[in-house]
Amino acid sequence: MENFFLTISLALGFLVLLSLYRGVVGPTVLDRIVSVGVIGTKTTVMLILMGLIYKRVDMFVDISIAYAMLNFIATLAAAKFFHVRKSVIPGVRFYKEREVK
Amino acid sequence: MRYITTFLILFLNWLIWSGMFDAFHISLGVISCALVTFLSHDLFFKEKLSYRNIVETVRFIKYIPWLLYQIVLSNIHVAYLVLHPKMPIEPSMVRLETELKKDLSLVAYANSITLTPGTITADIVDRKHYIVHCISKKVADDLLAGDMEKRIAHIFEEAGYKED
Amino acid sequence: MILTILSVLLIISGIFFFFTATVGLLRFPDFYCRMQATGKGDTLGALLCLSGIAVYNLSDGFTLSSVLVSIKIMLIAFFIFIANPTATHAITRAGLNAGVKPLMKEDLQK
Amino acid sequence: MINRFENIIIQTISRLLIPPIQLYALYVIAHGHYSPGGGFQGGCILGASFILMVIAYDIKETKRMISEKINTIFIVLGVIIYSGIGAVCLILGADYLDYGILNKIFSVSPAKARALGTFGVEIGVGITVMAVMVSIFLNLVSGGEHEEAQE
Repeated sequence: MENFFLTISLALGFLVLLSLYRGVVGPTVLDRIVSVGVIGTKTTVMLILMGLIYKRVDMFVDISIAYAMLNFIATLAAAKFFHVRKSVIPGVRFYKEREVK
Repeated sequence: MRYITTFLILFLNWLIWSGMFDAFHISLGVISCALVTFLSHDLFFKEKLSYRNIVETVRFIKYIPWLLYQIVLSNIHVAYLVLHPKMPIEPSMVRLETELKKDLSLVAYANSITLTPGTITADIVDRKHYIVHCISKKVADDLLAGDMEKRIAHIFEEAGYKED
Repeated sequence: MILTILSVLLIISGIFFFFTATVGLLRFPDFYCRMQATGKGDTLGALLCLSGIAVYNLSDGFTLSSVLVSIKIMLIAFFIFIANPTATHAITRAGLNAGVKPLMKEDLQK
Repeated sequence: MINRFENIIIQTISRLLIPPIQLYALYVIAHGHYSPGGGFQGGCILGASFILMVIAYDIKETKRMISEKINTIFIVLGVIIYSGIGAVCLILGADYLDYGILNKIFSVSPAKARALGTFGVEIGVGITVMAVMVSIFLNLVSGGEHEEAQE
């Protein structure tokens, strides 16, 4: 069963590398924030898998909770920063110009 | 009353997290929960408590399985769109009116929209209109039919949905 | 034995949804469509993976400590279930207010 | 400027999530010697919960929970707890921060006294880290003028 968890962790690491592509290349800043959030969610799962491999789940669960909480706060903070700094066209007016449906 | 309920919920959380039931750690838990209750008693429950809250909680728990089923459906839909070689997406922005009034029901509706088939809540204007990004035509039609809004209104007993 | 098989099934389906989310993040042409892929796929993938791990943790026997650890893992899953849509909404709203234009149906058909 | 981010979804979810985060921070401080963590990490998480409060609401709402005066007192209080425990050890005739000697006061075995002393020091560190983090963040956000800032 350890081999199975090791394989799953490696697959998750591969997915993290793929998401990193969007973080490096991504055309806008917001794409990079999305990429960071996605990597954070995958890391939360990966930490618990590591705990299963090392047979110390009770320890790694605590680290994982802290990681999830800080990931949430970091995403909100980054979104707020670029919301304030880059607001050129407020969303409502922009929506009324297009008037879709 | 709010203090006591907040304290009990937090203390249950502490017992689950701590996992040690000797006197020293229990007393630490009581002190910590009292501190957090003192700091943020008005954050957990904004309005006065009543028996309604129990009803709402029970109904919300009943609502979760349906929501999980919808989430699985939506993920299969998105997976089909992603893995299809031509990517048959038709994105559009839709304005959606709502009649919900309470904070919690607005939030529950918005998060349910974000989680279910191919739609994301982009903004709320004046607590009356949602601006929703839809990924394909079929999904937008499903959303405008308004099945989910009725369920949410039934959970939180909004005005106009008193039947049943 | 049944618990082990169940947990393996749950974890593998979770990995599948993680995979579709990542491919969507790479393939979709537009910022809002990328949010569609990640906001749903990541939430369901994390939910399935974490519940699979919680089930596997119970397979050694129902002692107090293992049950508590499983409940903790389900609490993480619940936290992600609440927090992830909110983060998605915050980023989408920031994009809308920063003036990122969404691709419409007409733009795609050109 | 900050109020423009106000949004009912983010506010309500933050309202529901802040008390568990605070409780978890206190748990990390209290269980520093059984599980990973300790004073510094717990203090960081506790500070992060106040930062989430500033992000979702505004500075005024946050200062209702923890005002500037109390925050400054906390910065000093943590250092006083830390150095006070060390000084008590010094007075009782051992080295600085040698907690084993504390069994003269509490009438427990030296090992237990050592654990208690570590716990006291961790509380001090946590309080100071939390207060300094909140103070630095508020100063950065408002350009150092949050005593007067109304919004």
